[in-house]
Amino acid sequence: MIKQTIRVLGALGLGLALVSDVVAGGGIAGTVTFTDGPQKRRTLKLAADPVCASKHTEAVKSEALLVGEGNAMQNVFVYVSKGLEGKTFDVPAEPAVLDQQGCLYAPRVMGVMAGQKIKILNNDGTLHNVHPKPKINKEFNLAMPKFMKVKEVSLDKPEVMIPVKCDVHPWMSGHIGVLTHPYHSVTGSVGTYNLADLPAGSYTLTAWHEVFGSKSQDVTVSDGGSVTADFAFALADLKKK
Amino acid sequence: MDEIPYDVKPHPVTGVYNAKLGIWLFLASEVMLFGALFSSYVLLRVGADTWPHGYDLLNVQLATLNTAVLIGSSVTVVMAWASLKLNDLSKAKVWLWLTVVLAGVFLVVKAFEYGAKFEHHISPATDNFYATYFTITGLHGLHVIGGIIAFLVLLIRGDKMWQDDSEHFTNRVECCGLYWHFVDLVWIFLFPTLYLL
Amino acid sequence: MQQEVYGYWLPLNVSAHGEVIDQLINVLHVFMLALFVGWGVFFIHCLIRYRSGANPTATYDPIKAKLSKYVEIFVVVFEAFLLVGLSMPVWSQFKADLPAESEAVEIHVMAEQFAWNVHYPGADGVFGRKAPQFVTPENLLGLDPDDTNGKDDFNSINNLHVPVNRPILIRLTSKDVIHSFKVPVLRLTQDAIPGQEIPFWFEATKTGGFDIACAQLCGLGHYRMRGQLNIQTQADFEAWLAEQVEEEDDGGFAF
Amino acid sequence: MSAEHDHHSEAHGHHEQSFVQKYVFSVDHKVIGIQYTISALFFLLFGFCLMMMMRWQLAYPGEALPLIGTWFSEANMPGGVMVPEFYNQLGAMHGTIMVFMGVVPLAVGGFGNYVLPLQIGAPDMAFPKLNMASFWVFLPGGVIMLASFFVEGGAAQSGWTSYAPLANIAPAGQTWWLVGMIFLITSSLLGSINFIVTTVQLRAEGLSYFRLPFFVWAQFVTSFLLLLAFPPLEAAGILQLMDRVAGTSFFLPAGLVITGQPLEVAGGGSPLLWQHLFWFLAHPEVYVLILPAMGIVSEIVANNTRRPLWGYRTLVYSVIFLGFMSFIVWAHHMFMTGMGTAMSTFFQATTMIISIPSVIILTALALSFHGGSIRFNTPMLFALTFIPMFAIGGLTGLPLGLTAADLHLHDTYYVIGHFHYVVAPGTVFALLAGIYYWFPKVTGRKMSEGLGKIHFWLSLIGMNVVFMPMFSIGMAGVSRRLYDQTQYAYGAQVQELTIIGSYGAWLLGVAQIFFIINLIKSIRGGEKVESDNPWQATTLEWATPTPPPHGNFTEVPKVYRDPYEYSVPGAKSDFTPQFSEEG
Repeated sequence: MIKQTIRVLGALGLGLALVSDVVAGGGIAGTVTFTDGPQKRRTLKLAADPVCASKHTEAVKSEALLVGEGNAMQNVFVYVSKGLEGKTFDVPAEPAVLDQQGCLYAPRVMGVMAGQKIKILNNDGTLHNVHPKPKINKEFNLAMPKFMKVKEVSLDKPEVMIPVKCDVHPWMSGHIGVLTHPYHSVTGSVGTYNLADLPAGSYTLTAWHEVFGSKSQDVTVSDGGSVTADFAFALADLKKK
Repeated sequence: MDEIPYDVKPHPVTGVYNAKLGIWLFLASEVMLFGALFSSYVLLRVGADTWPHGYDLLNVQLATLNTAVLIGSSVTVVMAWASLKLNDLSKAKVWLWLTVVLAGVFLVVKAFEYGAKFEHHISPATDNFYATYFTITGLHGLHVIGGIIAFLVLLIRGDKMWQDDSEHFTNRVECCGLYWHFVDLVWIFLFPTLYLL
Repeated sequence: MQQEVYGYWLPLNVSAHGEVIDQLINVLHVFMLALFVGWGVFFIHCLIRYRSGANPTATYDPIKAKLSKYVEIFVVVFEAFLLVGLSMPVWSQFKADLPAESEAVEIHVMAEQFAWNVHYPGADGVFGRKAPQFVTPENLLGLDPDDTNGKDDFNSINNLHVPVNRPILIRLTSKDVIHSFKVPVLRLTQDAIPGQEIPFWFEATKTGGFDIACAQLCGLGHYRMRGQLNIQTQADFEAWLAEQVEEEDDGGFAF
Repeated sequence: MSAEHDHHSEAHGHHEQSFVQKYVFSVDHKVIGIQYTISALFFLLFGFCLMMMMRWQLAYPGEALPLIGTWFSEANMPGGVMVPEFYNQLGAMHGTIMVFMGVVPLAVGGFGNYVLPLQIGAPDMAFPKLNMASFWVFLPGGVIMLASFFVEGGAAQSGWTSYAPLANIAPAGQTWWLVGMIFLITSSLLGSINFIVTTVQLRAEGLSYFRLPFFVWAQFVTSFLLLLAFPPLEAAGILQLMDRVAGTSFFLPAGLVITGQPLEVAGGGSPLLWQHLFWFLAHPEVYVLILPAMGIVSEIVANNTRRPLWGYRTLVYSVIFLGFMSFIVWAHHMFMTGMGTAMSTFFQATTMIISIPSVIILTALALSFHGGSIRFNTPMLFALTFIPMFAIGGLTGLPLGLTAADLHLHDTYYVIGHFHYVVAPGTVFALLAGIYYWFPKVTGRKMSEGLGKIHFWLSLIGMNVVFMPMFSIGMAGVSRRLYDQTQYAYGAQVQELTIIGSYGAWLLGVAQIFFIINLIKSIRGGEKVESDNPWQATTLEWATPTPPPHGNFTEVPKVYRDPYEYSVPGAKSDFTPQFSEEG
């Protein structure tokens, strides 16, 4: 009886400790740049499916490497790769959304928590099939004929990154990072990311890009503090990868 | 009309009892089974850019030993049948036990061969040479196990079967013997194909 | 327009070798129909004439059936004629007499689940080396980046452009499973087998746009593995090539 | 316990057999035959239901299946609309079920088991226990197949032909398919050994080979086909199982890229190896489907034309020749795989040659009607319809057997029309005829003629409405196995025909309700037969009591004459049975 009580109290204490950790934490933010500036992009062969072509008014270029103003690098997945072991976090009730728009994935790169619902949309009016090729998670191959506008799936084990393809439209390429924690972000058109409310501690932060691979740096977050960690990729990284 | 004719006695026209014809037919289908596997082997080998020589990768000595063991067991099973024909059950049982032991030796040697490969992380997935090697010898091994089971059944229930109907029992030994010769024969094809070529 | 191309029987033929095939198919069906109707008339006659009501006692002795013997012999001879006279010439022309590479337009087609990758050699007319390890979503053909022959190569997906009235030599491969390249208007089917490169050829005789289908079950998207065959005049084809080359070729690396 | 005691207790039934011994683990060929028949009919119905669902998707692609659409899981039919994966599962399983779990077990396991020992005057099959084993291997095989619908990723979905490499990389259901196939193949092998030994060893006195009823000949040749053609498929199954489970690459060449990811296997295999092994079985398999049907039809035609079959010996030689030739035509299924001229010429020639015995058989059957006194009862209606239906199926094989025409028709609906005419209104009609024909022997009651005729006419219309348009659809160029043919201009063009075909399929479904009602009603309430030989037939099965007891014959049968001695001039009646001493 007493033992049980102690256990319960202990659990409560731990829970409180965790909660307070989070509340009192700091953040990491930064910018990812591509030092060699914007590169030539291939034109995608959307004519392969007239439905896809009809969704766009001008030629669509590859989104594999998007470099914006000030060399801001888009679609880089930045996440805490070390330092959060053993901690558990609530899985968001909100599903992540992966849309298929004009035969392109939106977003092209996304992060979710293990077990989080992913809502896949198809408003293209053509057949897509969602075919992730995970190494750890279970592979599935889901046909979404034009009548099927929404489908929910989930990935249960942490894995960075899972390529996602549509076999009908071979240019369609996406990536999903699955983590056990919510501290991940994808850079937008200005190349910035922001990981807020991180518990104080030392972490390894990794930035991943589909063409140039990963780069990591160690950061220490203190309570209430905010750390800046920038990443830079260059053409030279291609050889290393 | 109750009894099935020619269950034990040979048919006057065909000259065989039912089970003997049955076992020959069964062996015909087995020939097609192994024939298909051998043909696949030939097709894969002909189509491959390079194909290793069995003697470079496999243990020829052990396989030679195994060949001898199997041929020996074919002899012992014939002896068992011959003893039964001479009405000597106890001698036949000795020969049958010997057959089982030899079959067991074959499997143990085979297990050592397999073990040596697995130790070096060689598996059927390594390449198509090993894929055919493991598949065909594995299937052959299953046939050996099947033979052992059949012989054990004959040994364990032998006394009673012999008492009930000695001719029927002799026939059973003959049929298992025919099967066993076939298993032997498959190995005699397997050995040069996989180990020596 | 559509109604003229496709219907309830053989669709429009736009290939040089298709005429003989159509002839074979039509002759064969007339033959089949004649045989079936002739046989059927006899059969129905028997059913009515020899129903038990009309013929209470059956005849034990078999009828002498000379005619049936002649019909059978005729069938044998006719089948031999079809085989030797009609089928084999087409097949050997299609299979054995591949046009010389110098006079044909050579195109590589690489099937995958669920699309047709079409590979053109670009301005130099030489195909770059392809290998599976180079395949990425941006390099669907798996062109070797170090092979200079491949620099000006370009690809299209599901769109096969060919000039009219010229022999087209296609080398067909597959990346993953077995597909089958089928163009009804060309009277053409050819399986794409992974690990093999299969050459075949045709010569289109009319311009226009037609469907390419996959004829071998290749997975859930099999039904949508649709390509477009664009048969163009030589001038249009060249203009299209130039357009593609321009877009593709500025010597630099692209993502 | 002495041997003698053993025999007595089994033979004379001094001890009452328990229910389980008598009806479940029975060694009596008749009970096993009935077990096969009932399970095969169930599987046939199941396979047919899969098809009726597919016909909805074909006719109205992307629309929710009415009434029952919502019964299925979200993964297979979200909102009642079929997804392509599920469509492919239905297609693959329809083929597998109909061929390996429906027609073969019914034709060989059912009719062969029940009728063959009776027709040769045997007390049972040569190996009763083996016979029981073969059924109890078959049933688990069937259950494994059906259960595979419930594994993750669903049942096999790479077509009934399971072509590698597609089948190699398919979800887990394919492994179940392979395991199920190994069970079904083993069952067929055991059965075929039993049939051959029985036919060779247990024929009644006086029953020489050329006095055998044609049905026995058909079963005999079929058994050889099963015996020799199935093992290569078993080998292929083992190899594919190894590929899937042990990571070998028998059917996988190096350098495969699946969905943009390289497949990590050793490579060096050949996708065409699977096709060779598969079709080496599967072409003889076509004759496994058709020969027993021809046998049944011949019995019924001879009986109901009241005259001997025309050219009995010719029929027998043709059947043997067919069986032999069926082993060397297999590659005509592979003309479009990049085959060279020499090989294709050989297989075209053998294919043309094999059509000749079929033509002879059809001619002989048709000539048998000439001079007959034809009774049009339900079994006869089904049996005689088999003949023109099989003729359509056979004739449409010709264009497919010629490579030049096959260039256009390969893998189109024309092929589907062709082989369905052979097996659906062909074989299945023959099997239905057989059920109507032998039902009185099995139960002592006749099936209702009225319901039987409704069943026949509706089935005949239904069958032709489904399959006849397929020739046109195929000619237009529509590939088979398309989830939605309207994606193609030429498919959309002939979509009306597909819709008509679907209504035909559903009509066929309605027709079978009459059959099921008839079957159930007649077992208890059918018109009782007065004699042991209600059709006034000549073959030995009608010499037994009705239904035949354990051991079949009350006295040892003896055969005095040819099998179809109907309307012999000068005889007392219009039939002189083989077992009758008279004359």
